[in-house]
Amino acid sequence: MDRNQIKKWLESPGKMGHKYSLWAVYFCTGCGIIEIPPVITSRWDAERFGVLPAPSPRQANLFLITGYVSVKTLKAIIKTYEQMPEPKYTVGFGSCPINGGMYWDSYNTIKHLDKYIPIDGWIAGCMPRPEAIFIAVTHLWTLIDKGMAKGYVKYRENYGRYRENQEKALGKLEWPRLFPIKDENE
Amino acid sequence: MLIQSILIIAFGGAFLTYILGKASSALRDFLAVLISVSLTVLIFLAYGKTGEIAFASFMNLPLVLRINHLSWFFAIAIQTVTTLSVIFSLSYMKGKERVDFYYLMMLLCNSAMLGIVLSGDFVSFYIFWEIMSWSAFLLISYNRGGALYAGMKYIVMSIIGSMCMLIGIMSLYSTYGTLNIREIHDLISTASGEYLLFISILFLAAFGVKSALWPIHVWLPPAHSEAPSPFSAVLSSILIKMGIYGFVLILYVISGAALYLGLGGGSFRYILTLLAAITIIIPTFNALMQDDAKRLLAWSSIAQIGYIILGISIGTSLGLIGGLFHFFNHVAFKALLFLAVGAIEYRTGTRDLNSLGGLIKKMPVTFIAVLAGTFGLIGIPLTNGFVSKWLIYKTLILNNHPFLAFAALVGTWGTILYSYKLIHNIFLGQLPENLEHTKPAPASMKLPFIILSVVIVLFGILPGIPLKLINLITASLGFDLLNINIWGIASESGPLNIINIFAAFAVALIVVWFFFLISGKKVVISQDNSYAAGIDVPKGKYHYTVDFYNPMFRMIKPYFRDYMDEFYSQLVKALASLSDRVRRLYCGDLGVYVIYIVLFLSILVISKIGLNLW
Amino acid sequence: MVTVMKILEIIVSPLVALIVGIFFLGLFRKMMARIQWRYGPPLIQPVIDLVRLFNQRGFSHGAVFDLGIILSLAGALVLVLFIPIGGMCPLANSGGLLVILYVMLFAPIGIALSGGEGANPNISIGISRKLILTLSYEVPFIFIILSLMSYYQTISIVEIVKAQAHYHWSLFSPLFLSGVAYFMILPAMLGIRPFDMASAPQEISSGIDVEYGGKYLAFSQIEHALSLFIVIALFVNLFLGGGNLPVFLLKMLAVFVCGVFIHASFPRFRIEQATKYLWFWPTIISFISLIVIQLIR
Amino acid sequence: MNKEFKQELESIFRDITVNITDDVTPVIAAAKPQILAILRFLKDKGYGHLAMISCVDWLKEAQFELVYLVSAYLKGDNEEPGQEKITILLKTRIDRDNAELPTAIPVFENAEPYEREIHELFGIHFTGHPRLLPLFLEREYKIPPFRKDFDSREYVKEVFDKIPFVEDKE
Repeated sequence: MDRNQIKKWLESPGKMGHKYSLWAVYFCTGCGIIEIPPVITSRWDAERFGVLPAPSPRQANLFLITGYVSVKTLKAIIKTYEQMPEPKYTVGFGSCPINGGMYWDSYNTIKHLDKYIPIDGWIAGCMPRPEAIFIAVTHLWTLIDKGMAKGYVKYRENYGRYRENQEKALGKLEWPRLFPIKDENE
Repeated sequence: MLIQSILIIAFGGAFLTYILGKASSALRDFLAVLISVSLTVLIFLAYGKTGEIAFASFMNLPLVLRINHLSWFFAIAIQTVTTLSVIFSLSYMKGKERVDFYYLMMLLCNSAMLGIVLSGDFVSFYIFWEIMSWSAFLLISYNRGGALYAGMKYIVMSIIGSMCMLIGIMSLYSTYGTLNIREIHDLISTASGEYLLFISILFLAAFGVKSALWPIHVWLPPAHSEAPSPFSAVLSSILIKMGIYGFVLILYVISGAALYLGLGGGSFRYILTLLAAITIIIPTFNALMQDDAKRLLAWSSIAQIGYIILGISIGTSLGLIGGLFHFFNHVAFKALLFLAVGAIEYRTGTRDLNSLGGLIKKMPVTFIAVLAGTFGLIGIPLTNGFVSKWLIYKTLILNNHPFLAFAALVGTWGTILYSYKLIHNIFLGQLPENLEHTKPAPASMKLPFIILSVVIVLFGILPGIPLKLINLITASLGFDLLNINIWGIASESGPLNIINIFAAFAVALIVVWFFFLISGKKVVISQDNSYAAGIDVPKGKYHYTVDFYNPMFRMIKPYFRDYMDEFYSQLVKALASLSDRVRRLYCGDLGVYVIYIVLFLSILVISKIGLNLW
Repeated sequence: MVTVMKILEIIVSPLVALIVGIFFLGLFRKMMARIQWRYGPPLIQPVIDLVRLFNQRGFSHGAVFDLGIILSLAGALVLVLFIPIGGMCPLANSGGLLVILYVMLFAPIGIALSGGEGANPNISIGISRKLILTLSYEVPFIFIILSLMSYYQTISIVEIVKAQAHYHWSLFSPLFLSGVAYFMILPAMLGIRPFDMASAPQEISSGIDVEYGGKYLAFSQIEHALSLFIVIALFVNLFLGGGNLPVFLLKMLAVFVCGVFIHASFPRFRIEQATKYLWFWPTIISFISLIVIQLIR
Repeated sequence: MNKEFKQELESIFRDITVNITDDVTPVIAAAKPQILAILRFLKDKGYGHLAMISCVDWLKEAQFELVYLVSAYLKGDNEEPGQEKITILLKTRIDRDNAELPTAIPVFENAEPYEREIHELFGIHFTGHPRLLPLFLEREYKIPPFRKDFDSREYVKEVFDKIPFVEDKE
């Protein structure tokens, strides 16, 4: 905890708090979840970085989308993302959420996930190894530091368009809009 | 002169409302409320008066009316509860049939209770006691169907009780020639220990049945859940307290503190406190297992009666004050809880704890009422329940009764569990679809809620007000005065000082609330935005209340089944089969009867001549 | 002068409780990590978590949802004032152990009320387990408190601590059995592993904390830290004769470390097994000790 | 065992061809009307377990081929020798456009999800099936996706690629 760390803490405690205490939603969206257990257990301890699996999205501020996203899982991902409290970050694992990966032509998988929910960080690799995950976490730190990890603000401002895309892919959604219409245009 | 006017108005008013009811229901409702309110005012005026008037004579026995602090204390409690439940039943009884009969019985029962408390001799006491029992019976079986069985059970047990009392009264009359309570009090000191024990057991049997002491409590749960809600509020908060009045009457007014302690060589007191301790434990665990709100409250009434009797039968001044104060508190929060459950039943049509939920959004005032009631029931600091329970615990511990103190403390935690079950299953959690459009409780129901909640909190923070009066009562019963300040009792070993607790808690609450407000914004969301593992909240299936403490049930079910109930039903079956056999003797044809006569005569002859027995 | 000291104490003791409680949470996670061969988070990780949680906008389900959590934290703070912490005990003379037993009700009821409003079956299951667990460990706990009261013939906790200073710790006095029973129910009161079924992250996604978001979760963590501190402080005061502040904190640390080892080495009980256990062994031991005390008196 | 079993089958049912591949699993090819009768016969013979129904899309011959896998479920090895545990393949061909087939539920109740799946993915209508609802897919498809003439790339272009990216306002 050298001097500029303390200076940073005093200047922007919120940012530093988010950096060193990333609680990830414990939701296995795709095949990548098999990489998470070694990350959080004794071989590659993620708790050193303050990363913990959070039992419910209400307590989390990091959402790891691990692996391909099928149409059915997208509905659950959107619901979970909307249930997380406001400053929240999402990280996409592997190539499938980026552009569909090897399921690029499949009728049943979502190709570009960031059409439906904002993604702050990507990790390449068809299931990245734990070291890659930690590099991603450190990158997320720099993003947060520079204030570029603004996925949730983008979601709030363009919620109408996101909602449209979601309903194009999934048909009518049962739950009401997260942000009422008036937030949209002002 | 005041006492006679009170009773005349009460009885006259009851019959007047019945007659006027034939004319127009609005007039009847207005009259019922007018009478109750005027009686409350009259009794209020009678504060501090003591006196005795012989108002009539029955077979050259003077019927005497008597008022002192003790009877005033009980009278004001009776009258306030009846007034509030009459106001409550204005809207509750709107659509139902036979409402005139209901009001008649309600006011009759109220006036009978006033009569009991104001009576100065045992004959009038017994007359009013019978009127009360019968009017309560007619009201319990008001809803026909299951209520008849409950009423039958109630009336059979209370008849047995009043028979014992009658024997007691007759033996008193035969030994002392008078039935005036004051005269008996002077003469009783000369009585032998065994006679006093015999009289006490007889009277306490009657009062035990009425106040649902543990072995003779079986009539209470069905009676309370079958009676119409306004009356079950009166029944459970006041009617069973007549037994408590009886206890105090016999143990302290008649025999006096010294005699009571020496009764049966001190063993009588020990047995009574043990019974009271059992009355706390077993009904509390039974209340945990109930799924019907009113049955749960009925079982909790029995448990709280255990506390009161424990306080009274300990025999110390602090215990008596604690017992009487707990009686007053229990009247407040039990009436509140039963009226609130009545309001919920009135609005949602059901009181089954497994199918209600989420009503806090629809009936907020009722929620606040139930919250205040349960906080008082549990005895959370800053409610009146805390002060009275604290007094009872203090005497138990200082007089070295650790096992009774254990029963009382475990009872408190049991109370927490079943009262939280009441709050959670009715008000918290998901609002089921069929309750989507329940309207809040009507205004005439909200008035009793507010009054009783204020009473609970006010006497919790300033316990000095009622304690001063109770102090006078215990002084009149032969105990020494305790110095009571407005905030609590400043007795020597470890004073109870509400002001410290109140101030500490208020400051902590303000600090935490301020810290809560400044620490960031919050987003208010509705109930169907709850976390359901990624899917939308499944409507109607997402509310967990069905047998709320299931793991606990499986553990304690075999031990806390109501053995006494089973024992009594076996007893009744045995009696029925016995009487059935006796019935077969009369088989109807003449020849058999002739044989009986001849047989009997021959036995007579043989015993006279052969064995010359007499 | 005395009142100034008292006001000072009223301010200082909750702060001490907060700091020590949160330090214990950090130590808890660090020790658990080291037991599992992990490096583990820095000791001040709970503080970082709290700062982050306060920065997040939590979701609220209504007025009772907020009031419940405030009530439970206020209850925990008030309770700290009644417990002597190394020589300073601001509200010692108003009610003693009885009031402590009663003010202990606030935290569970506050949490239960606020959780109930959260309208989530996980919460309801968590609350019903927590209340059943509390009822099951209250039975032996009350026996222990009664045996203490009747042994020292007082209901004030300060006198019990003074009495222990003269003779010896009540753990080695005839109250030994009560001390053993108290240590057996300590995991249940702390809510650690063998008895943490009320907030089990895997089964009921952390039970009561499911709907707690930003500042609500922060308040719940603070309340958890405070109750951790209170339970251990009560044990140290009643059985290890809590001396002045440093000695008192050292004793608390020792008890806490034993608690962490129990947490690390036990699987989680089901709620019926917990009740069966708590109503059998600890209750019998504390009952015997109560009888022994009665015979002595 | 398979030889007598084969003669017995051929004797009862007309124009079915039974050949035993790798001299263990008999493969019965039958016409659409005989399917239920054969299934009932096999069930009575002790082959009470319908393991799977699968479908093959022969685009060129414009036919669907349905394969029923039936096996003896509870046959321990101490049963009489003729009945040891073998699976039987029952194949049938139906034409492709507005394909429909009587449901096998009267004989095997557990055929219900298999038929729902085939209905959803191949578009074969099973007459008499109580609940032909969608089973897996979230969205509606004009051409059922497992058919050979369903062009997945086309579908992706037409559905997913048309959804625009969400750029920030500035």
